[in-house]
Amino acid sequence: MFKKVLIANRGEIAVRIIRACRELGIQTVAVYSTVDRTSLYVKMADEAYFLGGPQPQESYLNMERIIEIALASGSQAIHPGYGFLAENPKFVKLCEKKGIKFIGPDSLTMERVGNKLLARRVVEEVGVPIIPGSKEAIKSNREARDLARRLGLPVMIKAVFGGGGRGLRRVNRLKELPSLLKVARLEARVSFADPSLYMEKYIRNPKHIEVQILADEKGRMVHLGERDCTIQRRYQKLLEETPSPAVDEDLRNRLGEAAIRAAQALGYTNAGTVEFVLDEKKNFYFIEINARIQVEHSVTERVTGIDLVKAQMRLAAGERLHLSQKDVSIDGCAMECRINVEDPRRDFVPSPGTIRNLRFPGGLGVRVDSAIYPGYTIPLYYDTLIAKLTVWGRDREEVIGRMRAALNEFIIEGVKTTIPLHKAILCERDFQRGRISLSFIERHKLLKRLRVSNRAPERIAVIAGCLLAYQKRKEAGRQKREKEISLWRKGFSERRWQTRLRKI
Amino acid sequence: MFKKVLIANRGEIAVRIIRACRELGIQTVAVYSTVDRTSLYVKMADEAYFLGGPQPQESYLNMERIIEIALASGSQAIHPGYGFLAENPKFVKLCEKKGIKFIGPDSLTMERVGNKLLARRVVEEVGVPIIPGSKEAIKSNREARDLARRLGLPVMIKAVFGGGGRGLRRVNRLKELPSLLKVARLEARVSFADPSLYMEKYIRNPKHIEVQILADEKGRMVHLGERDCTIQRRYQKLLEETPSPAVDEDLRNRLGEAAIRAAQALGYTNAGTVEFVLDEKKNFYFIEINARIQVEHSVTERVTGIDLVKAQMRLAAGERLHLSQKDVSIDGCAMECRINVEDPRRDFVPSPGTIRNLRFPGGLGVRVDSAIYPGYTIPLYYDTLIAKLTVWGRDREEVIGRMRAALNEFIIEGVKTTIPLHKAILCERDFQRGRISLSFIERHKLLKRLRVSNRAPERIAVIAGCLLAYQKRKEAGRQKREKEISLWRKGFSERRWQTRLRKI
Amino acid sequence: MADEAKENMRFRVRVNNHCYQVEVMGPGMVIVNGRPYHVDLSQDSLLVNDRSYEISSLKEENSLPTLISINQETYRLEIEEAERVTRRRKIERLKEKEEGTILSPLSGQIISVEAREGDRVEKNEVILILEAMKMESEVFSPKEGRIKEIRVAKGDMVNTGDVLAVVE
Amino acid sequence: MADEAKENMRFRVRVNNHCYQVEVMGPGMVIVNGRPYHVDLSQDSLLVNDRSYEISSLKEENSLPTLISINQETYRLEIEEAERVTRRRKIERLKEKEEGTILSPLSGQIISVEAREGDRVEKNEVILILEAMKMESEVFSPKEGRIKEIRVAKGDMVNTGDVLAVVE
Repeated sequence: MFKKVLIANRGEIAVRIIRACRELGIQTVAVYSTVDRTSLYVKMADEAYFLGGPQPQESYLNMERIIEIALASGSQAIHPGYGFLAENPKFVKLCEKKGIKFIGPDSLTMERVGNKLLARRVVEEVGVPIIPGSKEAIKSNREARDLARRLGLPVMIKAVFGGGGRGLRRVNRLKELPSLLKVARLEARVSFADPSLYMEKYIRNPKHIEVQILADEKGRMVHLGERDCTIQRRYQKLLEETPSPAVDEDLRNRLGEAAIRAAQALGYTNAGTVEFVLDEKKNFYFIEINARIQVEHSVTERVTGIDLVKAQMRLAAGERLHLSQKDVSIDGCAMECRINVEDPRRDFVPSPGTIRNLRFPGGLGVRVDSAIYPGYTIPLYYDTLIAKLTVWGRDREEVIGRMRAALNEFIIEGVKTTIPLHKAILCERDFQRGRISLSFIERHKLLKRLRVSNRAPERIAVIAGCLLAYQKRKEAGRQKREKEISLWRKGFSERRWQTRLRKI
Repeated sequence: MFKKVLIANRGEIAVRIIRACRELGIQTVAVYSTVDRTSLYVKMADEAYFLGGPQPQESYLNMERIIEIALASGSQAIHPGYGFLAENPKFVKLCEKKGIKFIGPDSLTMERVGNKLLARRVVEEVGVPIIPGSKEAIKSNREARDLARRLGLPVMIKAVFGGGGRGLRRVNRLKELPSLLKVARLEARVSFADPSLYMEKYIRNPKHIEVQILADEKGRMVHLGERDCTIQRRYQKLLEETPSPAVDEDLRNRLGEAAIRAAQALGYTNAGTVEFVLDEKKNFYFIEINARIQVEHSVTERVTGIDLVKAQMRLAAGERLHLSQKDVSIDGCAMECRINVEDPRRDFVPSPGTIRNLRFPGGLGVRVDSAIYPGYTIPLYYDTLIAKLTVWGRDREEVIGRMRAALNEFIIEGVKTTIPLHKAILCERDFQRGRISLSFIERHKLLKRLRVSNRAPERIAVIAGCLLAYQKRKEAGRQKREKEISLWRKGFSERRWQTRLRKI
Repeated sequence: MADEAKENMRFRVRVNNHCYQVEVMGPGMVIVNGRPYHVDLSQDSLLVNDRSYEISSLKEENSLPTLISINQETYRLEIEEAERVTRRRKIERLKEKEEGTILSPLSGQIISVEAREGDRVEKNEVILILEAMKMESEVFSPKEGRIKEIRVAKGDMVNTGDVLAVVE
Repeated sequence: MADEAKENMRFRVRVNNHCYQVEVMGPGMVIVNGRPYHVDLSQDSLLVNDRSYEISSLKEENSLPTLISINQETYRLEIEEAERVTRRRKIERLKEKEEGTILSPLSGQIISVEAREGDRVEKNEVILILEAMKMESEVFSPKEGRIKEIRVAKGDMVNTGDVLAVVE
């Protein structure tokens, strides 16, 4: 096992990785930008090195500097977390060149899975269903128009090297096609340094299902069941759960087999996620492989009992995968709510700021992963995820009840968060019955309803405010009075003094 | 199900019960003494009523006042937690008389299990092994001497209505017997309002094993496996785990069957714990039934997935036990460390005080149950338990690694706690191998070693202290300088003013 | 001394466009719109007729409005002692004149300034673009007029409520 | 001004009967017993030669000793600027006279006072009994002598370090 690992990330995932390292007795090296100097993960790490300015380009994307620190600190491996350099084949290649183990797949695999079009072709060859669409990158508007006609509208335009919802456009009418291609191409160029696009048929009312896999470097592989990530807003995941209410034992097995077949075809190693969409008839289609640990890995950890970050370390250190598929069992249900500093009542505007008051929920089946603490100022430069609340229960009903109780117990003051939105989602009958889709938030007009909800204790706020004002005034009055009394006493003692003087 | 429940307790167990109620949609009524007005459970409850002064007699033991509040608030049931009135048959009888459901066994059962000598006789009749000893309460010194001779020294003297280590004495030599009987009798009279004593043979190098049971009011019963509570200091439990490293599948089944047979013989209902000692030859002997939820219930919850406090509520509301024995399975291992405000380096002297800085550990498999928060002042009047840290792992080795990491992450400042002792226990080879006994702490001289351990970062403290002193001096210097500059500027501007005046 | 002798104190509170008349009779009793409540405020724990609430006051200063948070919901209270209401009216009139002031809606970095001092602008025309946490926000003119002043430049960091520009 | 102009500052630190000579060269460099360390203190985060520690200082006042906590371990530091060491020596001599003062070893309630003012006591004779959190603690005389003063009575609440009695 590694003796020392550098964590090329920040925030809650850096804390998560430090926890896994501590259990394994691995020394940790944190790196930080100017604004992360007093972050929790910096305090928790064994060593910490300065990276650069707050902009990601200056710090967490600064490959050369990170490699330099890894070498100087004697780190044998780098864990990239998610985001930043986690899926960058150039960085993986650089690590390989310098003899540092990158905790994840090797650079060739990273390149293969990063090219979504190539991945589609490879997995289709081994019989995994893909969404009907492009064989090659789109070359011209005319070719795109022909393909769109053939597939039938609406269609989706996607970036060949894309991810995270960028470069993604839905085309409803043919005449929008040229302008949307232009916009998507621009976005792809800016975000992924490559403007290539491809096209897929649009799946109506889809569910977003992904399968967690673990693979060792000898090609042994297991899947750890699915996660349902269908509750999203503008392609950003909000809430994830496992098992999916849409997946039964048979479908789970078929999804798992397809995931393993796809991953094996691409020569995948370490932990990864195979993403699928599920249509209304429960047909599933491969979308892509995410070659990293994902935010929502915690739900899989809870129902399988497998520590995925520890598994990543072990697999990267060349250990054999000790699990076979029959060792994997799913115990109960788990759900994760992403707590972001965004104001769901004001169009999800980011709400950075200083944490004034903080209390995490606790007790049976409740897990919090977070890097915030009272007095911590959330920097403006990075993403808005500040805590993950993962809850377990024997069945989905128990999970929902426990999650609601945990959300009600969660106190974060000083910033606006997505907690009220999660409460609203959990209250919806359709959610409770598992009737969800990608458009769940919009369809149930949750955001509109949020604006007026929860106003019951207004009168209590009025009482609290007036009592505080009253206390303040009384206190001011008391101080004034005390001052008067002390002045009066002083005068009195001075008078006494004068009297004495006269007596002598 | 109940609509409203009064919680006749305080601290972490009150918080635990509120969480269970919130999940079930039950309104909660807290009661508080003067010093608990701003306790966490008071803030979390839906309603809160003042009980009386800080002494338990004035507040949490004040039966009439509690019943009065239950009636006034419209509470249908009372959850007693542990300690205080949890096992008091008089209180249970009072609840029954006033038509309030006591969440626990009825008053007759409570009386039966409270009389340890009676319980011994009843369970012996149904074939559960008991420790050789008294049939009746000790009547005279001579009778005691004869029995001690027959049993063979050492013997244990116990209080008939005892519990919690009070009224307990070990007799090594016959000539000590009269004086020890006198002391124990006095202690029993003060603690349990009854001086009756009985005698048992002393089991050498015993392990303390208890079995959790659940029983509905129709007599259906399951056991949820054992807990090993062998790590104690002066009969006070420090660390508990399940499964016990001393218990295999076969012994677990036999212990479980014996526990159910004993509980059924006593007509037991609701959640309870059947206590056994296990000798070096793995013979087990019944000791008593604890008719309450126990501090260490969290480890059983984690490996069985059963929420014991929710189960208590459901069983008390007359629901049928929906589990059969084959539905109960044990998943992995769980361990609990009791975090007490006691200084293990100073003979466990209580260390009440104000919590200055607080950070709970988090992440996979880590549960914290606590009622403390930053700024909270721990009152002097109640017990020293301030937090329970429960950790799960796939196997005992993973639990130990994770618990050590969690203890290292736990920050409590302002009071001394047992955290350093737990760290020392977990580092012991013998503990890691499961070689434990009631005298583990003494035998391994852990307390002595604690006093000198962990001194590595002394030089870091020196650096930190000097840097702070340096900052303070610099800051003072800066302020002084600024004042000088501002005075100088003021002088300058006044001079300029004078110059101008002359010019005119 | 007369002011401190009388125990009760009257307030007028505005919150979410609702108006409350409040009389605090002492630390244990409050009358809101004529209805009495038994109260007990101890640190951040408030009991109202034995119901328990955890409150926090986000602004310690004397300045209005007071921000009170209960169950993660924050309320902006405008609290005035009853006698001070008339003085407030005057201040309000002064404030209205300033309605052309554009305040920053969030904390972030100015990534672009789209107008210059002296420009004529339409209502809802983009004046500046802000970025925070990977998202861009456009800031619009609140009315038609002339840009009198732009107080920030590209690259500046601003906080919520900072004055960005003034339209007259 | 001369005092502020020089950047370095010298301290003498006693902790657990160990003694350290420390020279702070500036906010980024400290020399301890002749060995240099690169340091960076930012709020409660301290980096020493790139190793990361979370520290907290439990006493904010200027008074000695300073309590520094690292990894749940608390250190009592007696820090003095090098020039002040001689002055301390004098104060120490004064303190020794007070060794008959009995301080409370913990916070709790006096449940019994076993001696009276004027009594002659042996060394380790019980003077008082304290109770805290269900446990009793006996407080002994530190030396043979006469009880000059008992400052508490049965039922009093006391804090750690309070003077309970004086033996002369």
